[in-house]
Amino acid sequence: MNSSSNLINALFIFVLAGFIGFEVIRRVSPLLHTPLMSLTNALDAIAVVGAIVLVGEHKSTLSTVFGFIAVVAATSNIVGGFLITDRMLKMFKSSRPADKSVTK
Amino acid sequence: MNSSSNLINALFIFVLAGFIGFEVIRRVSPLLHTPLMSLTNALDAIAVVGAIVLVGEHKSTLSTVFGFIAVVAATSNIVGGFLITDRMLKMFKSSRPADKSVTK
Amino acid sequence: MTGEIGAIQVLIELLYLIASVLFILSLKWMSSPTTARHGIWAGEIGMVLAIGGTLLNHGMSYHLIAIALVLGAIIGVPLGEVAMTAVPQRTALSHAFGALCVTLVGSAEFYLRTPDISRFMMAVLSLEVILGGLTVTGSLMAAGKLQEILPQRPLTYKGQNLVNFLLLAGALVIAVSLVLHPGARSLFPFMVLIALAFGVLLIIPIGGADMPTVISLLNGYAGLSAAAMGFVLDSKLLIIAGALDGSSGLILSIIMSKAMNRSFTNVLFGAFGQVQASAAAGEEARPVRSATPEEAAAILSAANRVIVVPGYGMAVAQAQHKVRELYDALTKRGVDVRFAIHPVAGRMPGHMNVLLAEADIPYDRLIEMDEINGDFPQTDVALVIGANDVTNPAARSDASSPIYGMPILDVDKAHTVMVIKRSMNPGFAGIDNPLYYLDNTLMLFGDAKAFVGSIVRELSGGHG
Amino acid sequence: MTGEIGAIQVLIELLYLIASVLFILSLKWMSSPTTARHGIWAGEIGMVLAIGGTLLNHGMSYHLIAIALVLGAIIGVPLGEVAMTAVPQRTALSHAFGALCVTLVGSAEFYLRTPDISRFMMAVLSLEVILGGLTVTGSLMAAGKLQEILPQRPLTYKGQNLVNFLLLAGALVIAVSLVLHPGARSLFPFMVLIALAFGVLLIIPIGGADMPTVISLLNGYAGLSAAAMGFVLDSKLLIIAGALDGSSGLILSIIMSKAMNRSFTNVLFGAFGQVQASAAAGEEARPVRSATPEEAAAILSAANRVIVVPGYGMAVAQAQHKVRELYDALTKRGVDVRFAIHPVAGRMPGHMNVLLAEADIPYDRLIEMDEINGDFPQTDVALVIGANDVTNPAARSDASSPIYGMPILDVDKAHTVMVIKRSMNPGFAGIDNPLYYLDNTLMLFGDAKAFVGSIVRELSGGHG
Ligand SMILES: NC(=O)c1ccc[n+]([C@@H]2O[C@H](COP(=O)([O-])OP(=O)(O)OC[C@H]3O[C@@H](n4cnc5c(N)ncnc54)[C@H](OP(=O)(O)O)[C@@H]3O)[C@@H](O)[C@H]2O)c1
Ligand SMILES: NC(=O)c1ccc[n+]([C@@H]2O[C@H](COP(=O)([O-])OP(=O)(O)OC[C@H]3O[C@@H](n4cnc5c(N)ncnc54)[C@H](OP(=O)(O)O)[C@@H]3O)[C@@H](O)[C@H]2O)c1
Repeated sequence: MNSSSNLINALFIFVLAGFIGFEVIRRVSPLLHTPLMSLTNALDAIAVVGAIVLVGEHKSTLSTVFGFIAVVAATSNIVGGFLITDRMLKMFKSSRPADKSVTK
Repeated sequence: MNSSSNLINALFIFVLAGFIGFEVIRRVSPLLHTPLMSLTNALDAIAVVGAIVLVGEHKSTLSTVFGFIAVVAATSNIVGGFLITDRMLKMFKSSRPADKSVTK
Repeated sequence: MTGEIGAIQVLIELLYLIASVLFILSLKWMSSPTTARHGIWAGEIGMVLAIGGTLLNHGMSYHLIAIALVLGAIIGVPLGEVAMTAVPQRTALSHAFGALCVTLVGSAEFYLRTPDISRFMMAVLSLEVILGGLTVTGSLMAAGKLQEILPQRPLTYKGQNLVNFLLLAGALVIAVSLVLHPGARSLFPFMVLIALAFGVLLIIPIGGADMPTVISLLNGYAGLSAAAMGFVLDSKLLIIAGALDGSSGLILSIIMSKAMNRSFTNVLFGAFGQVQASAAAGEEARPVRSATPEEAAAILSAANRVIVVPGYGMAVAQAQHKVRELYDALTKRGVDVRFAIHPVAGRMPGHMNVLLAEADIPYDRLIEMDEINGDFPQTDVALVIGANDVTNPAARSDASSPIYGMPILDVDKAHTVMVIKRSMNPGFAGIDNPLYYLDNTLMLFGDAKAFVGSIVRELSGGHG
Repeated sequence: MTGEIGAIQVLIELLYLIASVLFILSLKWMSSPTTARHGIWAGEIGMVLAIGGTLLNHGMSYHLIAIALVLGAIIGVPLGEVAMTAVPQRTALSHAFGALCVTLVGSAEFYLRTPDISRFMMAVLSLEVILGGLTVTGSLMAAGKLQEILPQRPLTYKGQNLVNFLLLAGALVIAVSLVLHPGARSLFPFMVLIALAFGVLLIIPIGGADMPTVISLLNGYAGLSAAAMGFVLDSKLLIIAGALDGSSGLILSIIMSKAMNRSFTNVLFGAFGQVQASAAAGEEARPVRSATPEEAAAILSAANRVIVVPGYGMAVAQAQHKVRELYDALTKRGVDVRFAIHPVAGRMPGHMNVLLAEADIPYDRLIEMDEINGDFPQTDVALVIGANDVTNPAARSDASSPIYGMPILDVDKAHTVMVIKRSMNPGFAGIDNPLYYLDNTLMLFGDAKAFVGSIVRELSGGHG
């Protein structure tokens, strides 16, 4: 598929996603801003998919080496990010049992 | 460009836009539900772009005729929709002058 | 539209991108009356950019387009100037127009592209045409019923649902076979015809008062079909606009059915109107206390806090301007007057807000149900003007009532309740209203406009 | 990734679509603590689907991938188990990792694709690598400063901004020439190196306490570079994730700079730290009233309503668990204890919430500034624990103060104010705090943990 129409598609996606980002993030409770940071961290590490393809396709030594390091870096973000976010959220307890059931 | 990747792009756009729709519409003040209806009406008439191309390209008599009627129908929605929405919103006045300046 | 390379194409697509963003902002700004006007401007600019961009496509012959645009505008202007009370049918009508556009474009594309069209495209195209077709006739029927050109009462017969189901099935069968053999062009017209017929039969069994819910649904369908058209033409702008419109229609009908305590599936499969059947079950026997305009005026002017509860009757009677006069007269006497707006008062969402706004009543005097319900106990007079179901205490107490569980305005909690209506006839839900038999309730029998008018005259000492 | 036809490709793309939706929901559910846990699950499932989908690509050799994934997991686990007080530097570190991934993939793609790469792609690729590169070193510097491996205080020199500007310009020049002659591969490494150097120099002049704002900014950059990578690889999933991350980083830094009353551009162009310069201008001369743990305990147990105002000092002292004991002790005595959370108390957004939550204090006892400020006048004791700037009345009254206009907690309105800190030293903003000299203020000098501990012992009658 040709790159100019790709660019257009990508632009549309980017704009829509950016809009959603603003709408959604603006409504995140300030209580959770720290967990939010570590969560977006983990999600952002989705870049790993690009790296995996590099390693998997093994097109050149350089690309494979770079890809390998990239996968390691990204994966550590995914694992670490979800772990610590989960730990933080586990800590948030309400004195109302109702919420406890959910947050616990 | 090939249709399968087109479909994928279209799907992404549709899903993202749908999500935005829900997020945004859910927050429309109930006060404005009637104007909202007529506004979406006008916006939906954007289908006119498809019809215009039909008429403009003039590929077959049938397509031109259909396109022509389609343009007429859609345009009347655009004009009518924006007109009445504007009329309705003009009517909404606050007793606080602050808002008046904006809504008037 | 189909994404070929080329500077102009890119420019066009960018214009479409800007238009999409403007459309989204336009809806976003509807969140509050103070920003709503910007919303319209955004929408209008977006529309201009989109149309302008489309005209940039190379090799277009403009004269026909120009004529069509002008014609459309000529038809559009009067449609933009209907009376506020005609808004429901206007909305329905424009759904029909929108769907017509989609259906025609879809059909044209079919004949241009077949037989060599990808299966997926054919499937989407069928979806577009079927949804579009049923929305055209369905919306026309709805408009007709609301305009009272067609009979309001639901027309039902044995095996109705079966017939409808078979029709829909038929359309789908044709769609499938078209997907498999896009060559069989001759089948296409039948698919469209069935869709049109289906639209008619779908609305027939539905009572006029239920149209608003149906209209929003059709709004949703129109949006979906537009989105489908976007898939066919590979136009992201169309997909986005369609998705926005679709979700809007869906959300509004959900809100309505919630506020009417109807399950959403119940709404989807048009099994309403049935409620209507049990209509006029009100036993006129039980005694009610009624009062004259003089008495009403006296009570009102003696009050400190008054809450007006407008309903469908006020819309029918076109009484909103008289109500405004009443509001002024009482406010001048230092009475605190507010309006309690039930989400489904009237016959479309936000119906009361628009009418009262038309009569220049400041919108910060219009209070949503949840906000104001707590205040009724401290209210001297609740003046119900042409509202019925939305004030029916049976919804709270009587589990057997068809509207049981529907959230209502607790007018019965006010010290005095005065109800303006012409008779003891029931409202949309067709059930009796215990409110009218309470000791603190006074019935003010008469046409809303006339009765409010005479109260105003009383208040302003005969000169009004 | 590049959208060739083929069933598997379609399947993969659909998995990516689902993943994207799950990512969005994951952030949406962070809106409240009750749904946040679902948010994580959604994110995790999305991640699994995305990675699983990627592995479906044909002709992949898995062993290396497997090794890399395992290695990453091994490094990741400890990073997920750092102490809560180390969260800021951990976040910075993981930004570095994320950006490293993006930069490496970008570089690899460059060598795989050049010379025959479209100009647009080359431009985006340069953007990706430059943003990624400066984020790598910038985040590492930030982490170093927060971990206090590197000197906290800002390192400034003449013409600093000029140097930085020239560097950035250099990188851009190379980028442009690469766009024009993608053949000139030899230039590429220099572009990367400059980006890396720029990252370092960008952070050098910024004071340790300003890192949080910088971190969120780098967060935004990391997101943008990931989105750019999405453009290069034509991966919608990446574009979406990047856009979400980018807007998140941007919004958080805006929130922070707002709450610190810094213009956002001021933040963007790292002109901070300067504030630090004017540090320790507090004149020790003026008299203050101080008190012992015994006295403090007596006052607290006599109170009905107490509001605790935690700040950076509590975090440094790791006093949150002692604070919890204090909360329990007072609550047992029937004292109503709540916590006032200033948006920028501590050193990262939500810092105090996390620490107090870690100490098992129910989150509905943590009240945001705007909500609780009105209650101080009816409060017997405001107990400030290691907070300073966020309680500084000068922000309200003294227009000459560097924090003038910054919204603060009105602790001075409470009947009695008790401030736990080690000395009269200023806080992050480096300015004196008039609060300490008020008649209703008692200074409790000492380490937060130790002092709160001894108060608790007093309350529980010597047995603690
Ligand atoms: N808002 C929506 O979106 C929507 C959509 C679909 C259905 N609905 C339904 O519509 C109903 C709305 O409730 P509502 O209380 O507003 O209206 P209602 O329950 O339909 O009652 C309207 C009342 O107004 C009286 N009335 C009619 N014409 C009048 C006139 N000229 N002067 C004075 N009174 C007049 C009628 O009594 P008389 O005949 O005795 O005068 C009738 O009892 C609800 O049941 C709701 O579920 C609403
Ligand atoms: N939250 C964010 O995202 C963020 C980001 C960037 C900047 N900031 C800035 O950070 C500041 C936060 O305000 P803040 O009031 O929380 O903190 P602060 O103004 O920095 O004051 C902290 C106080 O805690 C005391 N302290 C330090 N260690 C202590 C210990 N071990 N025991 C007891 N007291 C101790 C210090 O006084 P002694 O030295 O006398 O003990 C200091 O005055 C604001 O100026 C804000 O703008 C916040």
